[in-house]
Amino acid sequence: MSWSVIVQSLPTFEKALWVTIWMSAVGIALAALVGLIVSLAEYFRVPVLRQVLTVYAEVARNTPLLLQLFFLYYAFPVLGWKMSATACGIVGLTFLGGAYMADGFTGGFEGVSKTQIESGKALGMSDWQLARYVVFPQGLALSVPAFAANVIFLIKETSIFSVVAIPELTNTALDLIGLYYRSNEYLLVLVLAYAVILIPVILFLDWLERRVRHGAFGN
Amino acid sequence: MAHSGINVLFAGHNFARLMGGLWTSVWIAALSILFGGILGILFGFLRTRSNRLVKLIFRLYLEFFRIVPTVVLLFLVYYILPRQFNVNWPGTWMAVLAFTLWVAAEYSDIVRGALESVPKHQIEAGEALGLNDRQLFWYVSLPQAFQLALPGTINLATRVIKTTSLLMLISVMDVINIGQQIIEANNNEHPTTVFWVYGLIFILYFIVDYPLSWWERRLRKNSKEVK
Amino acid sequence: QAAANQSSVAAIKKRGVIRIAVFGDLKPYGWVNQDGKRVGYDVYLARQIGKDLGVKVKFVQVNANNRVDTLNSNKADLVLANFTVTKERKQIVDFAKPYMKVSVGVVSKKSHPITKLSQLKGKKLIINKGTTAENYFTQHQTGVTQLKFDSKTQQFNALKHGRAQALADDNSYLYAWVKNNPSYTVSIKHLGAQQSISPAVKKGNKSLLNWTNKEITKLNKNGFFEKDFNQELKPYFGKEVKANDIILEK
Amino acid sequence: MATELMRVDHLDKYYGDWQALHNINFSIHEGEVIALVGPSGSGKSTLIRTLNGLEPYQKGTITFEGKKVTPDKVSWQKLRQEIGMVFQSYDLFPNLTVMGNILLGPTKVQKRDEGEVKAEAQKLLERFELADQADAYPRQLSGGQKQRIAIIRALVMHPKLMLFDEVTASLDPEMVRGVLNIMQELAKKDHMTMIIVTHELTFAAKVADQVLFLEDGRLRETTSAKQFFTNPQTDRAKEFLASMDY
Amino acid sequence: MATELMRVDHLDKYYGDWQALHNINFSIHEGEVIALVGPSGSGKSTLIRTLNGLEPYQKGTITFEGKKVTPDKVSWQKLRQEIGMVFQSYDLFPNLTVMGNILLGPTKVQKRDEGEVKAEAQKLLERFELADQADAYPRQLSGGQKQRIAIIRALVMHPKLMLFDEVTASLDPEMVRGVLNIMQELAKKDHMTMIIVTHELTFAAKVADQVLFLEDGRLRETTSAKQFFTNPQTDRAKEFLASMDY
Ligand SMILES: Nc1ncnc2c1ncn2[C@@H]1O[C@H](COP(=O)(O)OP(=O)(O)OP(=O)(O)O)[C@@H](O)[C@H]1O
Ligand SMILES: Nc1ncnc2c1ncn2[C@@H]1O[C@H](COP(=O)(O)OP(=O)(O)OP(=O)(O)O)[C@@H](O)[C@H]1O
Ligand SMILES: [Mg+2]
Ligand SMILES: [Mg+2]
Repeated sequence: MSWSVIVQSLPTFEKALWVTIWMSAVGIALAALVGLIVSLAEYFRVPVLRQVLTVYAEVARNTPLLLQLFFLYYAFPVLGWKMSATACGIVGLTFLGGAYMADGFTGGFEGVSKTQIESGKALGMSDWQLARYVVFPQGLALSVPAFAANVIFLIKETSIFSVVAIPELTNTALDLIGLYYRSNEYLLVLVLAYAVILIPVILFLDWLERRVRHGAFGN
Repeated sequence: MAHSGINVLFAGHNFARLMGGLWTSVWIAALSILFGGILGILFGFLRTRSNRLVKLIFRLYLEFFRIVPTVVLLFLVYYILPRQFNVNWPGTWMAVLAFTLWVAAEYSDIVRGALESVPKHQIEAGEALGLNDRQLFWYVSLPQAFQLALPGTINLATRVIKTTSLLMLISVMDVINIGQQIIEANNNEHPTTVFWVYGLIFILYFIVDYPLSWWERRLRKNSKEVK
Repeated sequence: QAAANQSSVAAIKKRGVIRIAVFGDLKPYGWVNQDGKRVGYDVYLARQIGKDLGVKVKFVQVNANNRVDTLNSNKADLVLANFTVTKERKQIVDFAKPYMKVSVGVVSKKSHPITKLSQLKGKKLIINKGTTAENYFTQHQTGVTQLKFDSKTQQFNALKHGRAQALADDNSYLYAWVKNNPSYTVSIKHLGAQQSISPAVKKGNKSLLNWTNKEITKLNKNGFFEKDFNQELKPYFGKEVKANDIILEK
Repeated sequence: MATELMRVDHLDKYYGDWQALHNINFSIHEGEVIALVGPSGSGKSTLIRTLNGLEPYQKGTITFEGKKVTPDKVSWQKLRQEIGMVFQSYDLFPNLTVMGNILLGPTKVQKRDEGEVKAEAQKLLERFELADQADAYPRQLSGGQKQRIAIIRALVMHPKLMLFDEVTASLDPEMVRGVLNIMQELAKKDHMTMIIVTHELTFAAKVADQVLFLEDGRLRETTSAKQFFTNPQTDRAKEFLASMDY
Repeated sequence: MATELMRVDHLDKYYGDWQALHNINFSIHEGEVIALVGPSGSGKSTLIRTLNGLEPYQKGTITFEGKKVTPDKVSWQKLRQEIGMVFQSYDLFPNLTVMGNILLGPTKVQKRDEGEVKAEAQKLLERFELADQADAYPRQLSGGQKQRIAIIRALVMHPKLMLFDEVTASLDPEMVRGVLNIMQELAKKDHMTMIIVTHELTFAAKVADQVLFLEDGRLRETTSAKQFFTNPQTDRAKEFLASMDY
């Protein structure tokens, strides 16, 4: 273990750290959006769209991100559709994450108790009012734990971007190992780099979960 | 052109090779789930019973695996173990080890959660019958926790299967690695090979994973209805 | 040292198996044909070494960037994976006598050939992690953006899909690749000094190193490498590549 | 006699293949209080939920204020503003304060002026001794308080008919009285028209004008409360009364 | 008079800093039935759970059959074979059949012969009209059936004392009677010694010999059942009786 090797590599890792962070952030935000759309289509039982999105979600959930990326990056261009590596990464993360996020939101909406919905109906609420005042506020609060788990999961999945040559953390570490053969040092820095990203995220999500829970249900 | 690409899948032993690769992935997943599951039950049990220090150690163990991506984990085992600890197994067993440790961590949390969600009054009903701690665990906690943990267990299994796609990165001859060999051997003559090979592997993963996730979903739905 | 002993000639003979690290997707040096059989220039040599040692050969497939660790972590006794001898690598592994010569080359589109390094400035260049090409471009500031891949399959596919203007790797297989991809050309044939490719063993494994040196000398003398070239490489190369471009003089 | 507010004719209701309600007929007049009683599983909840459009029915008609109800979603949505309902489970919205719960219906559904509704809500809270709780969240309240607020939440919509489905069944015994008191006041002072499903027969005897006795999804008796409790017609009702009076 | 089975002296119990039970003193003799009544939160469950070792206590002594109970886990585990307990929540083990539930204690804890216990269980099931249910799982039973089986599960251990904590509180009103009937039979026919926490005062009046009235963790009255229900001593008991009697 050589201290100087570690120190020398830090600027390189810092660049990669930002790549991981920004790609995670964008991918997760888009995944949440897709997830919300899928779960809304499910909630409002939108014909056709709902079935289509269900098929999408099953495919996305039951195949590895690595293959999704290979497809986007290596196979699609054969058919004439080409995206940059960055775009592939974001699209891949959104594709995979959207299905997971949809699961989380749908679970939340379904978790709203039937009696809550009926008491809303008994007040004469329309479907939209029911959604707006009863199901969404409570359902979104219920889905926070799943959302938190998904965020952590998706950040970690960015490590697979390495296979499409995106210079994020894992790719950078592997690259440095290939160049200078100092695997101990670089792997240590790599693990620490993920800790630097994930520990604050985990703490924040824990806090959010407690807050939302208390705000919505008082426990 | 597209036609020639798809033929590559069935040329020579290609299809059998791919299936062989899939088998490698599946048995690595199966063994990891088995070993990791056993360890996970043990760790999860210890986490509900032990003193603070032991709990803390297992908690840290879990958090480590929560933070480190599985790819990185594979490389850690692949690079560090042989050199630092002179462990010298083939890549497949390295993979089983890495996955087992990971599964054990995640599963210990599922088991702990399930044990803790066995209703308190069930435990008390057992106590009221004079059951001792061991009997309480075997006759009351464990059977009920098993039911509660089943969907989470299946979910973890689907993730392990999907994660076997990373084996390629540590040179295990898994289905993707063999796919790449086939692509490399044929890509020049048949440029669409890449599409068909990845497409087939994509479908193979879906076929293996989908029934499990369907089962999980059904279990969760049933348990919601019972409530 | 216990670890080195595991790969000594005696240990290998006792075991009856030599573990040799090769590429699986580097046509025509180390690849797998559609019958699932490992073939290629390196593999051919590997099989010969097994025969001469009187043991079976067990292949360990590697990528460019884990060749060193495969030795260091005792996963293989010998690396025959187009392993270019460099100053840095010499410090961590022991190279035997060379069995091939090579230098870094650059391949690009015939229509927009990159013939000088200066043309790369501001462009994208594909390289494979852990290769001498990567070393070269990391040491020489050319103002090019590197796209780094794990495997040969990935890097050549990326080039074909136009994800970069050029790809740098050992010229020896660029030649083979352009034969099948006639719209590309090896537009820079040599970058930096001519280098050689050697078998590598774990640092300190004198026993296997000495044996391998003798073996290479012997094979070179009896024309084995020419045979190897003709059988494994020639069919995949264009006319412009001669045996002398690849194999060393006797 | 007062005008008829709601009537039910030949109502049949199925859950899948299974018939839960058989040919239900009755009517309720303005200011009248009906107690709906019967054994568990006899279909009381099913019937009262049907009257609020929470359950579809397969045959028969419901008439409200002389107009036949068209059994579609939108008609029921409108009608529910005229028909208040309180359930057994405490069903206040946990993410809103007491006042928020009360205001939601009038301001969002009926689009009435918030200030005006608030003043009215305040008065109701005072009347039922809950004024201090206006800013509390449901989790801070006892079960009895929650049920009283659920009643206020329904009242502030100015319903013409109130439906109560075992509103005291999940309450601690000491909490029951407060809730029943409100219902009694509504009946006696406000002359609210009400249908009450309850197991509290003593209470039913006190407030109800009429009793509907349901068993196995059939109305076995429809009589005045006085008669039902002192001298039930059918044997089944007699048995039922005996079983309840331990 | 019969021999004393259990006595409690100067018992204090805290939840953290907060004192839940204050200086509790009473005793129960063989064949006696005690009703433990009081408002919600007064500490009835806490007290009865303490008598079964489910809650630790901080001061005082519990004496069972003349021997002071040492308050450790193992002693309680032994003692619990002599003291049966049934709770408010249906606490059958969902993964076992009715028979499996009943056999668990006698065969695993008491290591008795399975065949013999089974025969006995069968008799009890028949006696309480549950013979058909022996192979059913708890989820297939009604609440009343579940509670009756929970009682059998306790009885088959041959306890000397039975504790009941509001066993009918979560039941539908018609189910209540079946359960109370069993308890009455145990009291009158089997002369089982029992402590019963209940809100069913009419029932308590019928079966109890003695009443303990608990309020704020203090025993306010310990009198014969007759006297308590007709002429309670304290004002608080009077108030309580009034509030319960709607
Ligand atoms: N959603 C449903 N699907 C199928 N059957 C149902 C449904 N809801 C109720 N039932 C059945 O309809 C019958 C009547 O139920 P209902 O809840 O109306 O009875 P109830 O008189 O209100 O009983 P309780 O006094 O226990 O509340 C019961 O047999 C019940 O099992
Ligand atoms: N585990 C606990 N920790 C802290 N306080 C508790 C705990 N269990 C009960 N308490 C408190 O002790 C007091 C007595 O509770 P207990 O459950 O014994 O009352 P109870 O008389 O059985 O009431 P109910 O009739 O509602 O069952 C209550 O104030 C309660 O909040
Ligand atoms: Mg009901
Ligand atoms: Mg209690």
